[in-house]
Amino acid sequence: MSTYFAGLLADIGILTLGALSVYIILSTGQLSLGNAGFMGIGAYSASWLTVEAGVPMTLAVVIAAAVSGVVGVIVGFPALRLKGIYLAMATLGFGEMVRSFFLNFGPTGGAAGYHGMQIISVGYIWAWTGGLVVLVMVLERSRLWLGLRAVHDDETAAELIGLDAVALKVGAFGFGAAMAGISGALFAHHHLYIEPSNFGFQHSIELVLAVILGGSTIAPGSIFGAGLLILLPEYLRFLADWRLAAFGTLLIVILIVRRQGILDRQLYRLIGFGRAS
Amino acid sequence: MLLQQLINGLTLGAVYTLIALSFSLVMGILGILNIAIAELFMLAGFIGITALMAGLPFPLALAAGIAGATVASVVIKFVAYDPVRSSPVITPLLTTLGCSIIIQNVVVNYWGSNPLQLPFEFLGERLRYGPISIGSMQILVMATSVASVAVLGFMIQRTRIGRGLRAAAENRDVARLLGVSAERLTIVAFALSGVLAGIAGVLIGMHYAAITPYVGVETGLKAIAVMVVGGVTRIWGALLAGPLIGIIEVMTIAHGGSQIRDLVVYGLMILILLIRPQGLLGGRSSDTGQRV
Amino acid sequence: QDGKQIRIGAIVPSSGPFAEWGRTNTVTLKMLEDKVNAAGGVNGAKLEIVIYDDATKPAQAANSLRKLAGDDNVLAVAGPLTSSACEVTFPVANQMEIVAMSQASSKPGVAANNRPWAFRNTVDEAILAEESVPYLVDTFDVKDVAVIYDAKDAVSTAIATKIMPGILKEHGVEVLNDGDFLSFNTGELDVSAQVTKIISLDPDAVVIGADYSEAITVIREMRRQGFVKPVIGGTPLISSAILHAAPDIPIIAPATFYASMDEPRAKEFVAELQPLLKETSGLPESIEPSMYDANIYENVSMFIEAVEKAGVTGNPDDLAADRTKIRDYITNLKGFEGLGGPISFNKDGDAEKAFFIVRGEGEKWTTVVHGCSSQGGDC
Amino acid sequence: MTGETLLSLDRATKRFGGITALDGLSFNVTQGEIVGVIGPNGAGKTTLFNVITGAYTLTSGTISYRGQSIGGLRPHRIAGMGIARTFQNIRLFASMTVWEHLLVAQPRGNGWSHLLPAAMGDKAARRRAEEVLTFFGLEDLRNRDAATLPYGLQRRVEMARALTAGPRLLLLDEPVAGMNADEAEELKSLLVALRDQMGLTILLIEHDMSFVMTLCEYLFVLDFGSKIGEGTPTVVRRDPKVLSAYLGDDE
Amino acid sequence: MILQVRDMKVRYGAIHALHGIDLEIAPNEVVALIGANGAGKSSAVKAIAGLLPYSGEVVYDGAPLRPAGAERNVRKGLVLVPEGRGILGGMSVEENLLMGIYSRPDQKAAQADVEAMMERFPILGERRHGKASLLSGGEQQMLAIARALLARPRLLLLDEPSLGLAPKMTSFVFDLIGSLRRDGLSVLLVEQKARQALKISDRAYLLETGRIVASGSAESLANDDVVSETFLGGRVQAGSENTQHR
Ligand SMILES: Nc1ncnc2c1ncn2[C@@H]1O[C@H](COP(=O)(O)OP(=O)(O)OP(=O)(O)O)[C@@H](O)[C@H]1O
Ligand SMILES: Nc1ncnc2c1ncn2[C@@H]1O[C@H](COP(=O)(O)OP(=O)(O)OP(=O)(O)O)[C@@H](O)[C@H]1O
Ligand SMILES: [Mg+2]
Ligand SMILES: [Mg+2]
Repeated sequence: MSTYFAGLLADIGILTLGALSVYIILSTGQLSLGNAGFMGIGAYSASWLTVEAGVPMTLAVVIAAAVSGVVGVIVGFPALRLKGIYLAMATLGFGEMVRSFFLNFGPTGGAAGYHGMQIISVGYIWAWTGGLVVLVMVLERSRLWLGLRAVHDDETAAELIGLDAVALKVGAFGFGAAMAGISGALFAHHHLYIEPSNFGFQHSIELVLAVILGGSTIAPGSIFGAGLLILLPEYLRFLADWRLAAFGTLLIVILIVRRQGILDRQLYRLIGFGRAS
Repeated sequence: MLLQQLINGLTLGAVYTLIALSFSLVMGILGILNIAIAELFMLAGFIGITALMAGLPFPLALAAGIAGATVASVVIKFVAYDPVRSSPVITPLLTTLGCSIIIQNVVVNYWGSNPLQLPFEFLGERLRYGPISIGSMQILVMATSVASVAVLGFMIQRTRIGRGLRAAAENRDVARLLGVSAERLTIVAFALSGVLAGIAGVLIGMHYAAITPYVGVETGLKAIAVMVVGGVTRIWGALLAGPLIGIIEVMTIAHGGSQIRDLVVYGLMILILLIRPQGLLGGRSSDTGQRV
Repeated sequence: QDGKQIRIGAIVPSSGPFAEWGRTNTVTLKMLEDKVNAAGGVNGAKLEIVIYDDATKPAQAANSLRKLAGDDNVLAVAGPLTSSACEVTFPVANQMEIVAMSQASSKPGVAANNRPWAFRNTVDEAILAEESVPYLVDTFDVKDVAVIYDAKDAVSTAIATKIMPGILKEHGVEVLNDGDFLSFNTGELDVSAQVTKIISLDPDAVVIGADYSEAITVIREMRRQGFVKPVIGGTPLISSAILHAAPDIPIIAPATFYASMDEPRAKEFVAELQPLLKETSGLPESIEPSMYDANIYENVSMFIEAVEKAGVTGNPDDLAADRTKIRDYITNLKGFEGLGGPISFNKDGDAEKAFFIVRGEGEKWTTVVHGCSSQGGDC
Repeated sequence: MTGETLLSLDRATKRFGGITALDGLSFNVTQGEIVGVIGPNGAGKTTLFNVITGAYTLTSGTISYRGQSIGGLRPHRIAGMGIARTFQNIRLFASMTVWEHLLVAQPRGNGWSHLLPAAMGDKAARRRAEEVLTFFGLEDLRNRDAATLPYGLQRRVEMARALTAGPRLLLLDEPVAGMNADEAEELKSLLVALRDQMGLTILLIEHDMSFVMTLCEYLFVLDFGSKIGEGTPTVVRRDPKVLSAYLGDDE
Repeated sequence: MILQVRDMKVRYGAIHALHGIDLEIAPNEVVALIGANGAGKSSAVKAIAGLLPYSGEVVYDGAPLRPAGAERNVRKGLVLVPEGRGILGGMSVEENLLMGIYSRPDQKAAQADVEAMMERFPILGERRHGKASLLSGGEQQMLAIARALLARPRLLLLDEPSLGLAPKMTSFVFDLIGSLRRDGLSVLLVEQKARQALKISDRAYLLETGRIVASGSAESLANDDVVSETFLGGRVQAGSENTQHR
């Protein structure tokens, strides 16, 4: 495997986790446009832990996940009041606030960024990505996850048939944020340099894009979406100045041709996985 | 200085309001967040400035900008909205994101990524009243945004077309069963939204006398915030929220918080949304708002 | 030529906010490639410059370097352009043991953190400011200044909030909004509030930390509000576009090159490149060679000289050794003939070269101070 | 067990702005009975279900279930105590198959089994879903997306979903709306079986008089949010107040 | 004939909902369409109204209709009250009624009709400024019927209009249909309350899994054993020669 391909693979793994974080929250019908903010929290806390406090990498990732997760739960409660575009906009605002916070926060370098991290291998990144994708895939087939989907489809009805929508929604926020935190921690230790603008809303949108492109009804979709987002620009290089326009066009075409994303439940069933019941 | 800052805030607010209107026409009515509006307004700015530099009079430049944005908006309807109409809101949001990437790339390839600047003479004269000064463009921007809100507000809430639009947005099939040409009205909504983005783009381009292909994002984002704070389905909300956000932004800067401005503006936006989850003018959602 | 090739890589931002720079960089490199090959190549081998667009995204820049070094087997890499991209790419260069030399990054310490393989053919902004500030202070009799900067951009932030205020204070100038610097965001249209605030402070000059396209917004707004005072900034200000923002507002900035400069080699370079730039579709009519075109031209020229003089074989088997030879050659390079004067590199990997403090006014740049970034000051 | 009061409302009032949907309503439901609620359109029947299940909170008055006040509890707590319902406007989950509807509402149970893939760990849940599926005769439709079924079948899926929650009290809002006479007859025997075999108490709203009169043992009649009559079907159908407000001259 | 449907086929992907049905309605006629759940009744009326694509031909008022042209059909007087009522919940009750007159050319006169309709259904008048989604189920059904009537239909397609209506209200609506028919209205009535529906109908069709299996005068169908056994709660009576079984 060439170093180049390994680099791309690492980016795909990191983006997959970011996408998964959006996916989990989206499973309850909440669109978060602020997940890059959670990523930033994970990235900065993990980096600080390994660089400043000498914490071993894996432990730092776990702590970063916990920190992001807690922030996610804290954000999840007020988020309950908001729906649709209002929620999307509020989470976007949250993400921008996190970015702005790190921009003004001296101990992690502010606008000048932060470095000093030790590099991690692609294998290490994919150990996390693989493990977490499998975890989500297992959870996805559980009755707990059916509860999330019920809340997604009709929150009021879900409550009235006995599902605790508050716990499910806030829990999803926390879980999703933790996932984003892990993605951020890996991001920081792959790129060895982070700055606040890495975690702006454009990145949040990219995470959402990966989910929707890949398939928003099923976890492994995130891998496809992330792969597409990383590889497409690379393979469109021959178009030179029109690379971005071509990327935009392909984006639209894919979204139109596969409205449920590249991978959806039907296709998944067709391939022979996830046979119902 | 306070007064001058207030004027700065109001102008900025008017800019946000104008673009927010364009967003809210398609969002409030058709329920799609057409991200590409941010780029439509940028495109209109480029067209308008180019026309002015080519020596065209202002009304013609305005018309050219509006025409460009409107055509692009209608194309977006066919390319990015129609095929994904029945999917959840995120999908059209992302197809329009695709459109905005394309528009931006086209503009960069055609005009370059350097700022396009109007010649110096276009900076316009300023009227001075004691300590404050105001440009004629500034007045025009403010007047236009108030007028646009009034016209659109009336159209959507009180006229037959407006009702038809809202019906089509809520339930396309039912609207069609009542005789609404959903297809035609959708085109109208997109076209109107393009017209508004066009007006905004040319006026704003002229006001600042310079434009880059990357202005869409920052301004578009604030405009969406304005729309949301005002209440997505309430046209009049934008008139309230635009100046509110504009003034908050300006005052934060004026009082020594330019670095934490984003923190303050977005924090406030979130606060407002938590207090009024449907925006300032949107209805409340206690149990009188929905039924089981 | 015997079919042998000498491959050099380049990473430029041909899409994204700095598309224009990346695109003129590309034209420059093509020109150089053609010129070298027309003159018989490098040691008889054909020169091939492999150019990748990083879309101004750090991750794409890093992956481009991986591809250049790992798949394309280039001998050395020119680029990437932005400091953010360098921060992420230089560590990869170090890891893969290949020279990477930025044509634009001027954020302090970026190469120094990634020795020995990282280089920058630019001068640290702090050194430049040491010369530009005294000129401003003396010429315009500046007693106090106000600072405004683009908060989303790391270089701009460093220039405006760290470098400039320190040097200004050394020269007895008061920074009126010290600790409360005014900021805005990349891509923002409206900076009227910031400018009104500046006016209320009534400074003798304004420090702008921003690249030229953002600075244009600020200067236009100053002009609109009728505030005509000199402006000072770092290298990111240099561009012909900024000259049209407000011709009556003097702009003081440092440069190692600008299109209208009065240096024979530079003139030759401009005369050669300018027509090619105009021919290239997709670039606006008014385009001129930028400082970064000159820099990347020098970067690759230095690589070529290294190949020729350090005994680089260009054989695939010798790749690692060749790369080391290039690194050592560049590290010890003395007095390379750059477009603006001799170039060498200090221990931080940054260039020691001639620079100019230029003043923009009435739609043109004029050199007002000649400087040199080397320790002894002899460029 | 029969004979005990399962559910009781005391002077329950619910106002929406100027509209009084429930107006000081009091009544008791006895364990093991099939009780009907009838009344003109807009009388407050659905609102009654909504306040019992916690969708709305009462403006004043109290509701108690098995002697415990449930006013102000969140809906899922109330459901967890054994009250399940269906909706007048069908509310199935758009993304789910029939089979998934039968798993989603089941109580979580002890341990971690609900976190495991349903096909592996959740034996008890699957067994229960299977039972209900057979009971409602939906076996052939298990993998259909419930939302694409015809109206009448959707109603069945709703009832099946409610049943999997393991309720003691089942609230049905117009269960035979959209079913023909035959299907209604079939459902009637299913409901009787539920009561007889599982001891369920059933409270139902229905406008289909032949269904109500032959199934229910006791009826409450609402109009303008208060009770205008009650008693056995034979008593109620002869009540002049009920005739004029609800049945009209026809029936 | 105001409506002639010939060999209409409707499918949802792989699911065939209608396998080619033929159906006719004469002016001034009330025709009932009955059948079990999933028989395809709703699909049939939706296709006729122009909401679903179909194959086959629909001739309305002498001219063939273009498939999927719902909004045009309304202007010609072909109006459907859809299954599930189709209330525009975000709008007020009054605005819903105003949507009823959307396609009428005589807007001024139509406004007066809106007022009159609110008197005919007093509850709608009381709630005119309230949100339509807050009405009770039956009130919404009234609103849907009232709104459709405001469109001045010549052929009204009603998909289970009695759904959720109290007995007294059902009689009221059926009486209303009867009286409108005297003014020249034709009606295609889809109903589960078949007995009541047949009472006010002239003719009826019986639909089973996408095929018409019986048709004839309402009376004969009501008295037919096969039909009544399966659909009307099994009233056994002598068969009638007017019913055609297929
Ligand atoms: N959330 C609400 N906001 C405002 N009014 C409401 C709300 N819910 C119910 N109502 C009103 O309260 C009254 C009772 O409504 P409810 O739905 O309980 O009637 P119902 O007896 O179920 O009638 P139907 O038989 O037509 O379904 C109606 O007039 C209705 O419009
Ligand atoms: N959107 C859809 N997707 C797939 N199948 C559908 C869809 N809508 C209806 N069907 C199928 O088409 C057939 C006919 O349905 P239709 O709704 O027309 O029946 P119906 O006679 O109106 O039944 P009901 O009395 O329950 O309303 C059924 O088998 C149904 O499952
Ligand atoms: Mg009801
Ligand atoms: Mg039907």
